[in-house]
Amino acid sequence: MGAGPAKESKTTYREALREALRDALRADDRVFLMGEDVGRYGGCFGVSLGLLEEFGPDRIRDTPLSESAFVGAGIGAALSGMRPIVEIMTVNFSLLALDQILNNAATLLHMSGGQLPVPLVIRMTTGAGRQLAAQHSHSLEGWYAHIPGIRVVAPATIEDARGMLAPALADPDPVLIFEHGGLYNVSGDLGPAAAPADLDHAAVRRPGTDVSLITYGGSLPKTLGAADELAAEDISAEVVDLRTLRPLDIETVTASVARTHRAVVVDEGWRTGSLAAEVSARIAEESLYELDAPVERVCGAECPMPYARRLEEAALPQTAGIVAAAHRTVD
Amino acid sequence: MGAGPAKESKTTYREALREALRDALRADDRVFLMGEDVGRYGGCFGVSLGLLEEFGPDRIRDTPLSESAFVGAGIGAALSGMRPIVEIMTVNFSLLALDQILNNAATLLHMSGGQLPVPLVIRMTTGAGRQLAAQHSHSLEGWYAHIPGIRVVAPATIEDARGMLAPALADPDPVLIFEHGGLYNVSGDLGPAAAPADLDHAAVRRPGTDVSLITYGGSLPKTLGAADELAAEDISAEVVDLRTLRPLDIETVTASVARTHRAVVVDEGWRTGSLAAEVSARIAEESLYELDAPVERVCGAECPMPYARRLEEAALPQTAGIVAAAHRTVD
Amino acid sequence: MSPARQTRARRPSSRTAEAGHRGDLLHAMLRIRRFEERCVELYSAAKIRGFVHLYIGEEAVAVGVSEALTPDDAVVSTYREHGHALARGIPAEAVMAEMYGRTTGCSGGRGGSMHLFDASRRFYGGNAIVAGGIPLAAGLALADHMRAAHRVTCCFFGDGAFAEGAFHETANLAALWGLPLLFVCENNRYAMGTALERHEAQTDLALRAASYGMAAWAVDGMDVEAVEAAAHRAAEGIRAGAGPYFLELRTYRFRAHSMYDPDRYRGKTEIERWKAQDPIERLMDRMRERGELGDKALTRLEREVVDEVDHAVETAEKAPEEPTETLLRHVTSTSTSAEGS
Amino acid sequence: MSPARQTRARRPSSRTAEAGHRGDLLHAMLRIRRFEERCVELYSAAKIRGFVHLYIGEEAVAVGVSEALTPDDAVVSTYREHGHALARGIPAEAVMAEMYGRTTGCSGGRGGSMHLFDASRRFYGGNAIVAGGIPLAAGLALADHMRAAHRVTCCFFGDGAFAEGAFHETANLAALWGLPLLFVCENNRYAMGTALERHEAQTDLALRAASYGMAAWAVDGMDVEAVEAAAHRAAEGIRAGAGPYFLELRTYRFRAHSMYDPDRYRGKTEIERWKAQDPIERLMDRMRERGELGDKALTRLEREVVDEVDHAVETAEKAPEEPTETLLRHVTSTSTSAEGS
Ligand SMILES: Cc1ncc(C[n+]2csc(CCOP(=O)(O)OP(=O)(O)O)c2C)c(N)n1
Ligand SMILES: Cc1ncc(C[n+]2csc(CCOP(=O)(O)OP(=O)(O)O)c2C)c(N)n1
Ligand SMILES: [Mg+2]
Ligand SMILES: [Mg+2]
Repeated sequence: MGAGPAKESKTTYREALREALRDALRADDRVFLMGEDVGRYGGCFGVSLGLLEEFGPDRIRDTPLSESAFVGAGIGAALSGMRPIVEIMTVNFSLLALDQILNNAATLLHMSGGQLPVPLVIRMTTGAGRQLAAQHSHSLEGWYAHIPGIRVVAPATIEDARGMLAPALADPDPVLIFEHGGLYNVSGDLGPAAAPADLDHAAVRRPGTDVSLITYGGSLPKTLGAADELAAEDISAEVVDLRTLRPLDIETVTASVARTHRAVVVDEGWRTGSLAAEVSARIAEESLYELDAPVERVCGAECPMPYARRLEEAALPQTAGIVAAAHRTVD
Repeated sequence: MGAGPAKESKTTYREALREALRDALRADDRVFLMGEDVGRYGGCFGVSLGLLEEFGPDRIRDTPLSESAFVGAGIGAALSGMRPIVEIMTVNFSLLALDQILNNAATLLHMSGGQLPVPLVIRMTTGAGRQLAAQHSHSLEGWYAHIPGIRVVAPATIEDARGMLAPALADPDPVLIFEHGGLYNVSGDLGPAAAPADLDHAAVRRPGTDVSLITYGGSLPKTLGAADELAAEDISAEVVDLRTLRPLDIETVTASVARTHRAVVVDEGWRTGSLAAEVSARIAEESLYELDAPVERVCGAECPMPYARRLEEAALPQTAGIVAAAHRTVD
Repeated sequence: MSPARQTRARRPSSRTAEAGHRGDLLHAMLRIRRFEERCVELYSAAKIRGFVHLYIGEEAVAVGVSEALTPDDAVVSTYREHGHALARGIPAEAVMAEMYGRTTGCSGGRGGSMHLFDASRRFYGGNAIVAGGIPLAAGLALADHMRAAHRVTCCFFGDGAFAEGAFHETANLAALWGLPLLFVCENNRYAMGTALERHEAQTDLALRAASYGMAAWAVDGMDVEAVEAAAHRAAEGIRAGAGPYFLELRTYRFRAHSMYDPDRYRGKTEIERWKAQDPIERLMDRMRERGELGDKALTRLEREVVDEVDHAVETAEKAPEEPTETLLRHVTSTSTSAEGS
Repeated sequence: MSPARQTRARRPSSRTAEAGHRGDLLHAMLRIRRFEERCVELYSAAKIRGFVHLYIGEEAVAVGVSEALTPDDAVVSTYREHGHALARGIPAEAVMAEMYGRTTGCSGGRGGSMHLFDASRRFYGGNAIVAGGIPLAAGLALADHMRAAHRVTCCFFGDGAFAEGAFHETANLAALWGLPLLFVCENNRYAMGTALERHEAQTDLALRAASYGMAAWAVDGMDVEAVEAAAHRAAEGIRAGAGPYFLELRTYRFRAHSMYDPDRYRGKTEIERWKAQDPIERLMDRMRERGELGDKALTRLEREVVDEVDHAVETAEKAPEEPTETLLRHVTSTSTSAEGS
């Protein structure tokens, strides 16, 4: 199960996450995984399957349905020298722990005058696209990216799924990892070295010259698809994967826009007040005179997510919409 | 206590809020006020003082410390035909009820296919400036303005404090009212007619021609102060008060920018992912060719709010900073 | 005390009426069972999507409790709510169409399996945040309390929800204010893959609830008549102004948590032991013993139920899908196709 | 059972040692009392700002409980925490400087009255979200539990916090996992202006806590020796691996909730009745009866305490303020003056 680090092999995003967990648990006995159904059940999306057998119930710790308590417990354990990885099943339930995340995890270091770093990692599934309807389809990464004192990352590739956990655990401050539910089954090749990912920089996933498509997480495959379609029309799109949503690596973004002079930001979250708004604002604020067209945003429709398939598709960024937005910037 | 509607008289923001509550409670017996210490104590900031005596403990209903339960109870009561006004002491504690607000109040209408409107009003105090430190100084209006299905308003003047509640109660959907803690003691004259405020439009609080200063809530007085200072330097600043943060009246903003060609957005919230980011993005997206300079944002520093007075002042938008930002746009 | 002894049987006017009533209970349970069995097929055929949580094995709870409610009462449910919705009287077509995502669904196709609504029957959903519906139920009850309406709000939730803060905050509020609220805890011994003993320090949930000062007791949730009797007793107390009641229904789900669940966390023998308590079988046995259920009658009943489900599937298949143009309708009460909030 | 009979007196080796210990308890309580009385003056003089919550009347709780803790144990507190901080051994200067917002404050001036911290003393603050510190305390205890460290985490909170979901979730977690956690509920009968009877359905909080299956009892929180004995018993149980304990300390705040509170919601007679139970007076009476406290000794004690407070004020007055240039330091561990996170 899972891809060993020995040689390049076919693996999935889910397995890559699992291998990263296994490595971390083997490497440091202060590390433990805690959350609802991470143990016996194997994780609600199967990410931690098999870890209970290897590491036991103390370190693969099933919790009651008590998001506030077990996230808070993760904070306390981190304060006391452990390296907890807390899994909140999905971002939808993270609201129940948001007070703990904002008012404790993100705040204790500053509020205590530097005495209390919180080396905590919180993982959660995010996003829509599987007809799970209004209460199970949120994309609230933008909210978390608003909070000073934490780092927010969104692995969009198998490499990042494999490589982001180790540096997240090495970070002395809280790191939130957003795994998009639509990516778990994505499979591909993983290089032999389980190299830690660079949590400070965005990545240009595809170079281009005519327009910058800026995105992250679950929207990356759609955006790469849009770049393919644009290429067929001789429009060269550069695709930037933000990867780390806080702190934003805006330099990589503005450098791209300095090359292309046009930008489309793709973000599954609701448009108003989205992370895409911040990116759009930063581009215009810092690169106003580089822009040959207004920045475009392709975001989630401003409505609770409907169950019906067609409506859900219409509510989410799709390749066609990204292509159309790119056209608006170059036309 | 409080300003009667009979003739223009000196009153405070706090009294104006109280008179609006009194009117609403008198006008409609489906209306009731519920929250921690709204009754016996008179409201943590004294807004509801005296209402218990007039309306009794059933309609001025003290609750236990249970933000999730009593906000949810407000939603249920609204579903059942009441017109609850729920007071969450401050926005800082509203995180404990955010799941109820997002996943129930804002969502039930759409998710039920239009069957279940939620005519609920939620009031809360927001903002910093009184040395209340990291956990009592949040400005999270921007987060709430991200949520489809609710209306978010921020009375910045005594008139709006007096006039926003009635239309909020008349709205068939949830309305959140953010009262800035720094405004309660502001006093001034209130016109004789207790006219309902216009919840659909931003207001130009001061006309000008050189730069648009766009703000809301507790930052309005500082922004008006900055306009005064700028006027002394012969820079004519237009001040726009957003008033309603969702849905944003962006037309009034872009119309102002079309006149001035320069914009400064002032917002107490942390800069990254702030409401100011949305406003800045919208201006650049919709009025790119009108802009003679990049939009400037004057926001809260990206740190938990420190207690020490000097540090708190440095962490918040101040008149001098607004003036400096305006200078950057016109220089 | 055994659950059976804790409950008080109603006294119907005649033996025939009692037998007829048992027939109704059987019908109601069979209807849910067959409906959901069809859902499994339809899910495999990809006609239904999203998360689907089956109630199979727990039918006695929804059916027994619903018997104690009047149309004027209110119901708040969970994501495992097909049984609650059907027992509340929402037509099978409307529920099936909802799972098909059609406009004729009871939520207009917007909700799916986890979000069934019917305002006309005071069925307030369908909540997929565990314990998220409980505070809302207190609000419905509060409205009745303030208007002195002698109505009951019935709130279903699971043993897992008992660990959530929202339940405890609401239990205190309801007991403190004496709200006309019926807490119905469906203790099926698992929160997803986590057994009760591994998520609750004190597994006697009725005892815990009683510590709030409200009437609370446990009932055999596999015996529909026992459930009904307990629910009647509780509803009567609530209507009489005695404040909230808490019923712990000891039950079991025969299927996995959801269609995604490989069900690795519990043993086959445990499942078999509980299947021997199948509430439908138990009621049928009782009726047969009393000579209340002949083979013919049962065949007729099965036919009736299957016909209803068939019809529901047929109409759902033919029902229209919502055009994407109206996506933003109902975001706010005034939002139309063209604009959102 | 009366609180006095529930507690088990320790057996010191000699009468003198016992008397000496009582002297220490008196000193510790007086120190908190005089410190806070000075805070009132300094608040009026606008030297201290923000929200300030006084502990006056409740000193026996912090002092008695702290006696049962070792330096290796951990403490999690609330916004009403001057007493907890001082009893934990944080120097009065460091606390006073914090309230002055100076860099020499125990939180570097960033926290103020509500956010006192001292990592070296394992004092984890100072939390201004009611019940917000409780889950965090469970995590500190969990770390010890996993490392088999025989340490206690002591978590202070009020009666009002008992209504919050976070408390209930944590109580279940702690009892379920057998965490070495001491819940110290300071039941001062009010959550701000809301009396216990108006915020709790069941006002016997120890009874409620016991329903989680943990040892729990109520103690006279105005009798420092009773508090100490109870805390010792609980801490011993925790160290022996018996899991969490819950103590309900029945106490009263003599002053308003905060400096802003006009205290309109309770009667003068009620306050006077409780003032007659002043824990400092009670201990002094007891010592006088036993001939353990002479006028001279008391004067010396008062002098000592006042000197310490004077000194704290003097040093705070002279201490430096942080320059605004370093505002963003400590936002993250790597953030410096120039950048935030
Ligand atoms: C707040 C929250 N946390 C987690 C989940 C994921 N989840 C859905 S159902 C479930 C188990 C709930 O168990 P229980 O309350 O016993 O109800 P049952 O499914 O057994 O009927 C979990 C963990 C959720 N929907 N909401
Ligand atoms: C979650 C939350 N809600 C409300 C408040 C406002 N508030 C501060 S203290 C307090 C009363 C708390 O009472 P209790 O827990 O009994 O502690 P006490 O103040 O009596 O020591 C309230 C309502 C808060 N700080 N946090
Ligand atoms: Mg269950
Ligand atoms: Mg109290």
